[in-house]
Amino acid sequence: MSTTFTRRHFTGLLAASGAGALSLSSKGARAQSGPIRLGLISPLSGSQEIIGRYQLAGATIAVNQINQAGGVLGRKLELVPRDDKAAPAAGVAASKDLVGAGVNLMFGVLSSGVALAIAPTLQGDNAVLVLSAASANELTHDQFSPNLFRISDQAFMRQRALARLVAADYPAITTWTAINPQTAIGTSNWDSFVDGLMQFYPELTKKQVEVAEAIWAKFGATDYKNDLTQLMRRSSEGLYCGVYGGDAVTMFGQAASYGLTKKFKVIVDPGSEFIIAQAMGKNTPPGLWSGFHWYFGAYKGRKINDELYDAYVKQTGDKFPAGYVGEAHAAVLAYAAAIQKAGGTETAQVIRALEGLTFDTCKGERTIRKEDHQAICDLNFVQFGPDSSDQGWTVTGHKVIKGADAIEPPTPGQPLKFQYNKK
Amino acid sequence: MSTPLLEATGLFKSYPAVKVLKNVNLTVAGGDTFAIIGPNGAGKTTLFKVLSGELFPDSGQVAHEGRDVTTVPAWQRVRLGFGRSFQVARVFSDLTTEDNVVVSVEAHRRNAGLGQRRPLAWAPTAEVREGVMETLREVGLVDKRRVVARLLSHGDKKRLELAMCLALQPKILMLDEPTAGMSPADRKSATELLAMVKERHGMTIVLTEHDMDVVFGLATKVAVLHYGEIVAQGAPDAVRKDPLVRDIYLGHGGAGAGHA
Amino acid sequence: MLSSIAGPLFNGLFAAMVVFLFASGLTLVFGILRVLNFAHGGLFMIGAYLAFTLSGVTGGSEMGVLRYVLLCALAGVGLGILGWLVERSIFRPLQKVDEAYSLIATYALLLICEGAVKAIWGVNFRSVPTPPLLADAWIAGDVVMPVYAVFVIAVGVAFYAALEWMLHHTQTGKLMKSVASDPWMAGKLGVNVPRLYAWIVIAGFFLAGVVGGLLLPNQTLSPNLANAFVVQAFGALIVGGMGNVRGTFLAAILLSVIDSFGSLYFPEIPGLFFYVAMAIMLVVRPQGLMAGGSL
Amino acid sequence: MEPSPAQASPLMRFGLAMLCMAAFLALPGIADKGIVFLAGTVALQMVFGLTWNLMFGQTGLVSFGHASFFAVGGYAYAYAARALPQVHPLLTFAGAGLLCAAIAALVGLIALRRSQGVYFAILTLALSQIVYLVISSSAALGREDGFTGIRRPKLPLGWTTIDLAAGNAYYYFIVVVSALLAGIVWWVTHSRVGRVFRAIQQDPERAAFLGIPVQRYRLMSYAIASGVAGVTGALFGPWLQILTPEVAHWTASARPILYTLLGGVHFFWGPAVGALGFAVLEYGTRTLHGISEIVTGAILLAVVLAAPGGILGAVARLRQRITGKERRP
Repeated sequence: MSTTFTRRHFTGLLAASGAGALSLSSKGARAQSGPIRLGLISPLSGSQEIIGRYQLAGATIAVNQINQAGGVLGRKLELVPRDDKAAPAAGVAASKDLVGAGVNLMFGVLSSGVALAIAPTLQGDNAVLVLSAASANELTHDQFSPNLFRISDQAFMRQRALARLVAADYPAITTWTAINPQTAIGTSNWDSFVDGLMQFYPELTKKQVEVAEAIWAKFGATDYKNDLTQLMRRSSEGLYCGVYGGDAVTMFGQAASYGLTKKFKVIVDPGSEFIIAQAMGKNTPPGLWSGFHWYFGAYKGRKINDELYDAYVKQTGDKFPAGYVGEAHAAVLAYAAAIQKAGGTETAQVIRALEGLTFDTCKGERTIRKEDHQAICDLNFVQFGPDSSDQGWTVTGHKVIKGADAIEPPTPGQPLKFQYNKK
Repeated sequence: MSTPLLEATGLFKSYPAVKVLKNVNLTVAGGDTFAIIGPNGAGKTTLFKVLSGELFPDSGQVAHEGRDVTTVPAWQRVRLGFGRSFQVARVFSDLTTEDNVVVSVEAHRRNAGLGQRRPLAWAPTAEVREGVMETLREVGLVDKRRVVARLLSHGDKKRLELAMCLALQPKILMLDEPTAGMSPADRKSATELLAMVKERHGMTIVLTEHDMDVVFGLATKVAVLHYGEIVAQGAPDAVRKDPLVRDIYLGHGGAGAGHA
Repeated sequence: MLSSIAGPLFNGLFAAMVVFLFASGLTLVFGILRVLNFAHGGLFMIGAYLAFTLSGVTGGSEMGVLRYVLLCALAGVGLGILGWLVERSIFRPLQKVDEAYSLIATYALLLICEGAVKAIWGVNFRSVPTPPLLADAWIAGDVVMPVYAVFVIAVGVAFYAALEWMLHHTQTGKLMKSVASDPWMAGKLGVNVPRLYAWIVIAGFFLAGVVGGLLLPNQTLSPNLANAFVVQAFGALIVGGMGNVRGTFLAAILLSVIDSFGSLYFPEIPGLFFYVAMAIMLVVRPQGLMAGGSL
Repeated sequence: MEPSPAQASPLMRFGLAMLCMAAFLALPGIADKGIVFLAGTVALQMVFGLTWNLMFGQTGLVSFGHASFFAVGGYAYAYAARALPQVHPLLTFAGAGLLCAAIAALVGLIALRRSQGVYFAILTLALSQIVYLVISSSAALGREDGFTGIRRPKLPLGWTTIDLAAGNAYYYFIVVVSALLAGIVWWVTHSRVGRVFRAIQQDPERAAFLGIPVQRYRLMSYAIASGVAGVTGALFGPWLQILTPEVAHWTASARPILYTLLGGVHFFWGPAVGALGFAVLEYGTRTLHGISEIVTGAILLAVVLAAPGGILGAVARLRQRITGKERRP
């Protein structure tokens, strides 16, 4: 079990970032001369702690790399991590805590609920938040805030890119259904995916696609037998598994005896990354496509990618960094580039610099759109399968889709409109 | 002949293994001090509970002023004018003596439909306080009115409970062994207190009691319960002279436990 | 037509046995000590993790049924030892004070369980495959019956039968019942009440551990597992009637089967019917299914 | 009248309460935004805890689903404020509370007659799970992802209008209204009704024998507690500017119970002190990433084992040891 991310590694990370945690007493005093302090808001405890550890690792590596290269504007970077427990109240408390300690530049945030809670407070607190994971479309649409940026992909472009992938690679599979969690993000993911199916199948294969009604499962359910029974009655060939993370592991575990993975010819999942394969090992559903924030294997040979990967393995002993590592790393790079360009760390300066910024990251160059503050970035997908190795699974393929092919036109302040999925 | 205040006819009550009450009939007239006596296990407490409404009989009827109240639960009988004390005094142990009585007076005023101005007022109104002081004076607890009830002596708790009952201005006062567990001296003063209260308010009292001094010192009417049956009922003297009673109850052991 | 009844019924029964197995240890402790153990989910989780580790230690992931059952028993023993420690250090000192405080203590224990799992096993999701012998499914018409589910149902019924037998036909059971109904009196009659309490806690923890192991193939291991069944188990416990084993068993079946059908015909809010049925039961039969004597 | 501790100490406690409120009001001047935000949340949680103990400490009613009223109040306010923006915000806040009180009255009317003790507790748990599931699957309320964009309203007061969105205005609003709500709970507790509540809590049967309609009073305490809890929920929405179903989760219902036990069941201010203690504990462990659960759990356990009776119970015992006086609960 060498892939395990244990306490020892975690404590090591904390020691690396410990200076930040301890320095809150000297609030704002060194605003101009001392280190530039970046606040990381991330679930460092509670049900999503696993993601928080990845974000902390990526951010720590970025800060160390930049500092070793001499810092930004001659000043060192300093990481100040705060726990949001993936809960809105704790998230706002964390952001206020950072602002109170004089940290105006923040990044991270996994849960869209937390992001949506912090977003409206940013202007009043004169702070900037760069999202590196939260994927709800509203954040760059209806709930747009001038102080909020997103350097990672969002639900709409990710799901549409996934639809493009299946239309291109599996032109014969024209009947689709889904098992989704009963959440807003579950609904919007599925709607976006269907939107993509409706566009790309006719465009790429000249065929119409047939979408059967989705099965809606309880979020965090412990038993999927009734849902599986229903799913087995569907005649579709492609399965979109909107249930993700630990829920997906439970679902696939229980699905084994139903023969689910034999019934469906293609199974795709919006973003469980390594979770399903790592938990299920030899029982990983063969051929499962999973969405990634960043897949290191797709960028081998790129300097930033390889250095990040090596540093991560060295620091944690884990050979499979989740995409959150890369995105948190990229968020720090975004700040470094923006501060360099702006020549300072004032909120207004940094916002101006971030708008339209193009910067290099582990998964290639990204550009933050000036209008809605959404980055145009690559979309990564990985295909898994079981094998006879010790870990029991392997990556059987991967695919990169350009962000420009999947993203919608910017409409800050307005709800996202579907072009093809008229429902 | 006027309707009796409380009348029981043909009461039966059984527990799984034993028949506790067997065809009990009794009549309590207004103004009586009615004592239920009998040896241990005779069914006194059960009869008392049936009369007060804590238990319902298997068959038979309890009537109050001619009205059937057999299945009226105890707390509703309070509205009809029942006041009830417990064998082991039950008071609100974390309230002060005074507040215990305040709660009772206020409950009574609410039930009697007496106007309660300022419903959210913190302190009790002057009228309430007056009633409370009067009641406390009557039972002799004025000095201890600020003491938290749980710190009172056993006898004082009994007094306090009596005060709480009196505050309800009951027509029938039901006392379950009012002197249980008291020292002889306390018993004497408790008996005197009850006699005084009775004289003052003229209410009807129904009580069970072990102590014959208390019974014959207070009762105007006595019913003797033996194995769930009333074997004698009437004026104390008549009951005392009843040969059957002497035989089965007072008689055993010669001089009798509490021969007056 | 048959499948539309048999399918949900089977799935409901499976869910019921999961709830019952989870609640069995909870029922013992509540029935006798009157302690509503918030930490039970945490113990269940530790049991599952223990079984997971043992399965790794004892060899590859291909597991025979016998080895699997043995693992569960070992996990139970581990938890039993923990139970002894907890009884000594927490429950016994709290016996003297207001019982409400044991509630806060069990909540604290739950937090510690979660923290301990993170510290020992990390936060990654884990999963253990069903032993091959149990991995197949029986198919009757449209109804898929995974062998593992049949196994869990059988184990649930067996646990129930064993508990019933122990309570009603053994000396220990009689002792337990007497202590449950009146600990003071039982003490007067020469029962060593504190020692019996200790054994009950150990038994409750043991059951949590065993069940954690048994349900391991059905669940994803993560530090969030602690909260998975606890509310349903509380429901079954109380609807059944104050820690009455038979009541808990019947209530778990009733509520889970209703929920299984409800979720099928009203899929908008999955899981709702368990609680609707629970609320209705508590209003209609406020004393629980099996009122009267405890256990 | 002879001066007695029972008379002197309410005044002193009133003074302490005022001092506490003054500290809350002074906070924005001396502490950073993180602490101010926390303080606003804590103020609401303190009142929320008080309302739970209005049921438990006063009439012996245990609810495992108190958070559902916090949630219903919060969501009701958020929804109404969006749907009916022309209504005076104070009316909307009050309306949310009244809605909760009405729901509680309705539920209590059926539930309290039928079930008591732990049965009532589990019944409230079931109902709160239903509320949780309905909120988290209702599209109109934002499902799992939450009801977003709850604004801090403008408060027209006749002669002037206060914009609660500006600066720390909403914080002060929360503190003042919380104090008012705590005052209401205090008043109910100490009024004639409160005396009856306490009598019921100590011996419901005895109270019944004084002709007190026990169920009606329990219903009253349930409705008042739920109504005030609803207002705290309503106030919380604009404070966080988003509401997620987690506010209705059963673990949120466990909070007021823990506050009360930690602070001291037998003291009016116990839950408030407990809420404060919890906040301090969580704030103190917030940078101990990864071990916060163990530390929080261990401290809770230590408090319970060392001071069963809560923080105020320990303080009272200490005082008693020093002054040798019996303190009135």
